[in-house]
Amino acid sequence: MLTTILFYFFSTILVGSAAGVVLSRNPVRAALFLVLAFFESAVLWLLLDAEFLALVLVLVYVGAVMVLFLFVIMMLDINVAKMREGFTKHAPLGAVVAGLMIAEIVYVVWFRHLGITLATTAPPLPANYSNVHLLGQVLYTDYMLPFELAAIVLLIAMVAAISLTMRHRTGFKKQDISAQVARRREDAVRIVKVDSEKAS
Amino acid sequence: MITLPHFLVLSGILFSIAVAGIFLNRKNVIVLLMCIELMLLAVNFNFVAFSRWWGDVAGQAFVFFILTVAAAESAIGLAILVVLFRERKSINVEDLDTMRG
Amino acid sequence: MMQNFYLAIPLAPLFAAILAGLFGRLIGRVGAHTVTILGVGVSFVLSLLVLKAQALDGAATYNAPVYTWLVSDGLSMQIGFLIDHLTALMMVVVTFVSLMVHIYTIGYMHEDPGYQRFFSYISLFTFAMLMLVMSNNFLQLFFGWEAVGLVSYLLIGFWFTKPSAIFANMKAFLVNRVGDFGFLLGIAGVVYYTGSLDYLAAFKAAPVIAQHSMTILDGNAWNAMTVICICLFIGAMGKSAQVPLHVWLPDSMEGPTPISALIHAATMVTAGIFMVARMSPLFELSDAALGFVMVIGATTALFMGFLGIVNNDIKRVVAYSTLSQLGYMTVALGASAYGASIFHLMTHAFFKALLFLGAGSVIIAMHHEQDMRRMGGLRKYLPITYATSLIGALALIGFPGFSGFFSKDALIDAVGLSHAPGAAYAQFCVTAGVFITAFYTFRMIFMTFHGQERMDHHTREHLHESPWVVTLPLVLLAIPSVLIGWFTVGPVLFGHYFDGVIVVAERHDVLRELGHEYTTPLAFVLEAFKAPALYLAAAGVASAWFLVLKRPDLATAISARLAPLARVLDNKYGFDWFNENVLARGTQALGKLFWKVGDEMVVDGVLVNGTARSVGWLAAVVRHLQSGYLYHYAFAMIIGLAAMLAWLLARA
Amino acid sequence: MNLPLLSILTWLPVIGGIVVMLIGDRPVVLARWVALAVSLAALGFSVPLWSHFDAASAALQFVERTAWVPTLHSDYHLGIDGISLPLIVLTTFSTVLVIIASWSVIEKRPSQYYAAFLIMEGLMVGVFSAADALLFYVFWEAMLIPMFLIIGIWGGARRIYATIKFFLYTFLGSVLMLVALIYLYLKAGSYDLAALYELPLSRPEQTLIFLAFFAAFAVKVPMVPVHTWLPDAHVEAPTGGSVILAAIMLKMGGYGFLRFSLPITPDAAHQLDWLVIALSLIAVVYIGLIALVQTDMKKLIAYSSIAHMAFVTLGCFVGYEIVAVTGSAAGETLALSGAMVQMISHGLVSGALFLCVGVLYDRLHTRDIGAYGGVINTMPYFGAFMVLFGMANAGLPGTSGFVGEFMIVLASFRANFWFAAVAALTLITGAAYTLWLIKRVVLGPVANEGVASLKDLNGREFLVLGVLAIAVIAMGVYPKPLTDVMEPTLRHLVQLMSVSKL
Amino acid sequence: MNQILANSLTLASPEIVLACGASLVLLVDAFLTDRQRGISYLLSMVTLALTAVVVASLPEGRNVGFSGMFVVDGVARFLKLAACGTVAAVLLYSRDYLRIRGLFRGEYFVLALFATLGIFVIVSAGSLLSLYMGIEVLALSQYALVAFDRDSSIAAESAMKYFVLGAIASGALLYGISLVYGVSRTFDLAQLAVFVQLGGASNIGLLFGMAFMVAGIAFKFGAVPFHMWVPDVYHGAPTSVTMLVGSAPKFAYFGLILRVLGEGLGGAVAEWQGMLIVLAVLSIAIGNVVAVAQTNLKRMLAYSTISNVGFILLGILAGTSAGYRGALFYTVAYVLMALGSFAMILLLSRKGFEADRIEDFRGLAQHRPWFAWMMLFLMASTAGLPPFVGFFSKLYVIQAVLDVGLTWLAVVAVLFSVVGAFYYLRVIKAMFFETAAGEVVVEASPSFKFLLSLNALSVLALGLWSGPLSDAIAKAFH
Repeated sequence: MLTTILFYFFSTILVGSAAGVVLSRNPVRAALFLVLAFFESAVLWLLLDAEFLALVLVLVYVGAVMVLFLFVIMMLDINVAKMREGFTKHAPLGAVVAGLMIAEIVYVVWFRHLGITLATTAPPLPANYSNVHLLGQVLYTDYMLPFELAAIVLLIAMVAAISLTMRHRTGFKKQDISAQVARRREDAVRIVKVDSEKAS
Repeated sequence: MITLPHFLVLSGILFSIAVAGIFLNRKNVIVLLMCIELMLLAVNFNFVAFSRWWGDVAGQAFVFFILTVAAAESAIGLAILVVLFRERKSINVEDLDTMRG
Repeated sequence: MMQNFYLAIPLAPLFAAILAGLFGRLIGRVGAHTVTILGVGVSFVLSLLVLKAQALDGAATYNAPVYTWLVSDGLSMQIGFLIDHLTALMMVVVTFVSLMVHIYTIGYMHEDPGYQRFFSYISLFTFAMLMLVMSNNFLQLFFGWEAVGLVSYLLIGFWFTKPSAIFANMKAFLVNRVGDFGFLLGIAGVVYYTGSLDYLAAFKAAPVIAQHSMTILDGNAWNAMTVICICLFIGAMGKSAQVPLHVWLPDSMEGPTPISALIHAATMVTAGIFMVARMSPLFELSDAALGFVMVIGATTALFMGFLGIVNNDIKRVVAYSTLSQLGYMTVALGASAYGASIFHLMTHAFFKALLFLGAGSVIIAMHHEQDMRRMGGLRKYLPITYATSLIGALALIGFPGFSGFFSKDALIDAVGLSHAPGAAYAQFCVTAGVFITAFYTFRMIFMTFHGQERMDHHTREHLHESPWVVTLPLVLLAIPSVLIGWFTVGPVLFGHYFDGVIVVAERHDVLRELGHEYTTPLAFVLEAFKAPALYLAAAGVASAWFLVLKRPDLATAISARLAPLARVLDNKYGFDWFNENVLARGTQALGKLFWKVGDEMVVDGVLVNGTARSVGWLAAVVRHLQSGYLYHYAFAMIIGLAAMLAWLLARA
Repeated sequence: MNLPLLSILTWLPVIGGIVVMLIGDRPVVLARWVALAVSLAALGFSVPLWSHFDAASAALQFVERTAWVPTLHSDYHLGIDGISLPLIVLTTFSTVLVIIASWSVIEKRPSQYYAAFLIMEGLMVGVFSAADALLFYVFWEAMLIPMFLIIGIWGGARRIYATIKFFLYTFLGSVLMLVALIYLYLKAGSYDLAALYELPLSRPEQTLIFLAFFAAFAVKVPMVPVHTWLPDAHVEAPTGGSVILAAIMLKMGGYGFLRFSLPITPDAAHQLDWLVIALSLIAVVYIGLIALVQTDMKKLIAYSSIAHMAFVTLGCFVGYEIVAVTGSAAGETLALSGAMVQMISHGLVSGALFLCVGVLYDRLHTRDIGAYGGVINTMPYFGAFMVLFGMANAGLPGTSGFVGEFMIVLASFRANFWFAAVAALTLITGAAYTLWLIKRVVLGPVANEGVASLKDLNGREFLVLGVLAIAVIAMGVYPKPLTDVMEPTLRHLVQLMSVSKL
Repeated sequence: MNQILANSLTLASPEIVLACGASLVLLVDAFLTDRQRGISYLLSMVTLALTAVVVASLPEGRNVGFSGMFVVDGVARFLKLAACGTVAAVLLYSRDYLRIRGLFRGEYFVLALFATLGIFVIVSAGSLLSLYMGIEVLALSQYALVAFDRDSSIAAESAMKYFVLGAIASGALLYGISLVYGVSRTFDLAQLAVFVQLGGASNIGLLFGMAFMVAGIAFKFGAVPFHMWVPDVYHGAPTSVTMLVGSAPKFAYFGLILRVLGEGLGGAVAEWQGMLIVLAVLSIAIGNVVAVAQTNLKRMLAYSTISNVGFILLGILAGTSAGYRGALFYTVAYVLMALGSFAMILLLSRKGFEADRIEDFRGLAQHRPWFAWMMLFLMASTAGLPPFVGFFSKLYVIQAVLDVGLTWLAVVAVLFSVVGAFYYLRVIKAMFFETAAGEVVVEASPSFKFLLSLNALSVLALGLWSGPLSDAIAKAFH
């Protein structure tokens, strides 16, 4: 009963915040709605006994990804005043299509139960159930290949992000220690014979 | 009583909102990126719910990878966004129409 | 051995033609006429030998192939010769007239730059005509048929810078092609029913054809023989210039005069007559076809004669006379009096060639003036021409004793005895035609050679008789024009000359009926005085004299009084008008319509370019979907996805 | 003689063409002579082909066979019978003439011009000798490219429209044939033509396959109403292109009917023969009338080609009606033979006429009939040739043009009086448009200064036209050698046509 | 280390070599000056060559590793070799282009190699999870590559479009995977196949998920209506990147569709066939029709790609082994032709001039007849004319379609290919029938010219003699 209330409570907020992401005019506000949505999701995942993922969601998404979003929004210095209402006259049509999608999904999962027999409640968990433990066990064994690939995905993201955004600006002064160390006298000092008598 | 279809419907609604957000939003590219995150979140709901109901850890493992990839994806998406902004001084979706036809 | 002998007859002129045509510049003018005259001369002599062998020595009919043209599907198409009495007669006529024309040409064309070419053509014509008459099968007949048409085309357009000439030659060819169209169908029919192109094989199987019927239009079953014979006769109508395919012949006078004599009077135009006679075993099996032949012939005989009355061009008068005489021959064919027809063909060849060459001689003397209204009184300047022309004219009107008399009189009698459909009409036409013939012939003679001299001064000063090469053929042609009837009427017409060659059904055999009364040529001549034809002819001559020489003013008055009729005659019954304005213009308009509307608008415009345009249009429209806007792209994807899902759910 | 003659005839010109292209235009003389040498060599190799051909047999001869695409069970399988042989010889013959005729006329990239024709020659020989359906199709389609270039590069003012139209038209037709061929392959398990001949097919299958084939061949022939590419292509193509197009490419349509439609789908061919016959007869009249009103010489000849090719299609299909009406096959071979003869003859005659137009065009650079008149005054030899070929075009006995028409009229009379009657109308229409053309162009007084300045044929032109004239007359006077070669094959074809595959 | 892991690692040795090579390039490149970038290039080429050697030396037959997530069979080996070769060709082709435009940077090679790795993983995927990871490795590399020219505004725009739409497609794919997983309780393709065989084919949940997956796959291929990114990305990306995006990944997508629909959901062929028919028909129709209206060659080739994808789908949708073989043949042929076509654009482009409009090819036959002929070969082949390989590829897929009784589909396909022929002809027309506006400059290196000629001639050679290629493909499927 409690789970039911919790589910409806949090899922309502989740849907609301999701709608907020889509509907808000200000990107900062949208990002904050998204943060809220992540939080709600984490709670709901806890209801599903997925503690590890719930925590990862909060830590990685709220802690890292959303901060990155906000950082970019700030950095790009978008003129919020110019960000007027984003919907156009075709919005109703879009809403119809979205509604159709929802209807189709609801039809299949709610009325047709995906065509299989679904247990009404989730099966009970074993006594010594540990979500983190279980995940940890499979990640480095059965899921070794995707795990390595995940590493590569991150590497690609890194390479891509750096190569796309890093620029060698001209007129940019930086210290090059090896160059300083490798400096020789000949490079710096030029000995010039000066005819003193003709000076002045 | 909360059954599996409850979660699935919730995820379906989230998914649809996210999708609708992408084509309803006509102004800001960065919101599109957020919608994508939302969409992946909806998918994750499915996996987590199935994983719980079937007592199978594989679903959660999949979510783990999705989260990783989604993070990487955001990084690249934002990088492209930055490049785009540098070139166009705008991240307005309606300005992304130099190529058409 | 015999084959080589027969082969030499057509090949000699062919060889001469090639020599004169391809190497004309090399052998020069003299060379050209020498070699061609030699070639035709050889043919003539050999033809005479053939005639002698056939007619006097009783040589057997020769029928053998020369070579196989092609064999397909068991149908063997060959080139070969059938030499019998009919052929032999035709060969002699053809080669003799041709020889005369060759000689005459030396004089007539001596100033023309196309001298060698001309000789080449007429020799080539001789070859083609010989191939036609000597053929033993339909293929070769058709070959010769078209070949003479080709040479006729080339010769009418001999003066190719003359617009009227090149119009006339095209007209001639096309009108003949209309005839050939029917002819070809007739041949196809013969082959279909008899399975052979060979004359004798086909004739043997002919009764089979008559048992078949064909459905040409729904509900009408026609006797196959009738269809085939009419088709064949349409071919003859073209070549022998029967109404309504006669229109080319008067125009063909645009060619040099020797050609008019050779091709358009004596030989080629009679090919149709010859062909029908040759096909007598077929025609005899269809009364309907014979009736058709007779009516067409009768119409031609009378109505073309009328046109001779109103014409003032000396050659055209002769040309209309030719038309009319061809009508006579055709009538005889329709009456199953094939012998009479061929007989008239022969006599006509001599006297009509004579008349044409005589007219040519006048034309030379008048410096290529052909209008009789500018002539008159030429008798004293051109005595030989006058004398020979007069002989020709008398022969033409059937003056007793002249060759034309025998043939025409027999012909009229034969028609009188015929019971074929339309015989009464035909009899009227041919009888009335006698008067008309006499009238226009002597109108021509009187206008040209008698009366006051209407030519201008300059021309008159230069008037003199033509050179011997011109007059010699006139004389040589005049002799048979006078005499030939006496010798031949008995055997050819009433004897057994054509037995086994020309087949006449018992009930059609008018000539045999006539033959019962025949005794001697002299009796035949005297007999004529009992018949109306002679008096009609006399009346014709008298009227001509009266209206041309005695009271020329009356002629004008009459034509003024009968203005509508005169106009009809002046317009030649409107055939030319119809052909040019309705047929020619109509087909052109139809062609333009098909082209502009059918091809360019419908096929190209709508179907071809229309498809291309609609693809282009579609591309332009679909292109707009690629708007460049991200949300449209996403929207398209989602719609696609939603549609796929919906489709799936609808199925499940 | 154990040489792979067919391979030589196919590939020698192709390789020769590539060599000529590589030689390039510097020096042109070399490219030209090499091109001539190659084409003469090909003609030379077709001599033993004819002399060693066993005319009494209907079987494929000079067979070469090796595996080609094993996964598709398609072989490099060449072989000829009585249908192919004359067409191959016509191909090698025409190519030589085209190369001589364009000896000094082409100024733009001449080596590529010669190369294109040589390559075409090889591919055309390939089409006529392929005994494997896939191989056939490859040759068939490959030919489009060189022709596309020939018209597009060396053509007239509207060449691009014309060549694209030509290409897409024919391509559209042939892709449907491809579908049919694949379908047949799936049923028969092989692309071998002999296997396809034996393959039983239901009526609906046959009908669809027949229509697919029909799309390809009818466009190529071309038949009304899919003929409109031809006038454009002919008008815009350079002289050589027109000659090859008329002399050989159109024949491929007729060849296709004989090689594919009739033996593979005999029942459908029987069922739908009315369509082909009706279209053929319509073409005789409709196209004949259109030809009459043309003002462009090439267009006129192009339209006349369509009308003449209608005889070919009539001859190919009238056989079924003959059997239906008379109950015997007598006349079928005659009709087919007539169709073949008509193809060869049309190849010679229309080729010659296009060359004649080319001769005039090279001098005055216009094909407008109105710009000429009285050409014979200044060009007597040319005029003589033109009249001769005109007469052949009008089907005058004694020229090749007559033979095929005669045979087909004789045969179609067996089926129906009206078939023969309408077909025979060509005697009138054909003569009308041809003679009117001659009247306006060749005869008459010298029309203008352009005509007055004309020079008569040079030796090269005389040679080309002379050779064609001899061929035209020889074929008209003695066609037996030609028909004898084809007869057994066509008889065999009639057998194939008469056996139901249901 | 246990034996199983050792086996798995052996099977994955090409991927390991590739990943190490890519990392090495990344590392080495950091220490190179701009003039020494050639070393990165060489290293990349060496890596690809090594990888290819390792692939070739993999054990025969079907081998499974990493708990079923990794499959090495004949098709995988074939596709990997093909991908290696293609990427190497792309790198060679793009060297001068990149150098001239200041894009000759190590990251390009690193990303290209990672993209190759993604292709490898996809074609070897034994589970939906590894499939997904492979897709993302490939996709992320491609996003970055498209935006690689940071000074190009259209490149950034197209990258953004590609990224957003690609993410949606990924989302759809994942959603589909989640439903399939929810119904079948497995990610493993082999087990999924068993599930489908045992009656899962009629399960609505499975089919629903399948539809989402098909949408995702269709996006990757660029099938209508999921094709919208294709023209813009092909157009906007630097030509060398377009070439990469337009070539090697097609092998991966072929592998993707083969693994998912052919192997995993092979039992449900009757269900996905209908969807693919619609996609194929729309792709062929719209691709060919809209291409007609293009003036930009890259864009035109993009639409051409869309139509060709339709043809590849024809082979797939037959659902027979002959169909898959035909589709693979088609893919190989298409990649060859696409490589050559883009290489032609690269050939003519120079600094400040992209040569990507059709009119830029005007008069090529006069100035550079050899390359005009090469382009003619490529265009004619893409149009499906014999005797080029493009004809045979179309032949195979149409044959596959006819074999399953979809005659109308074959007819529609060939009819639209006639429309398609029109725009290829336009290129030929520009080259052969029109005259150049100015000088036609070709600055390419000899190796470029050689490879291009080889590429174009192979299009002809494989047409005249397609036996070896079709044999190799048949062997791969054996």
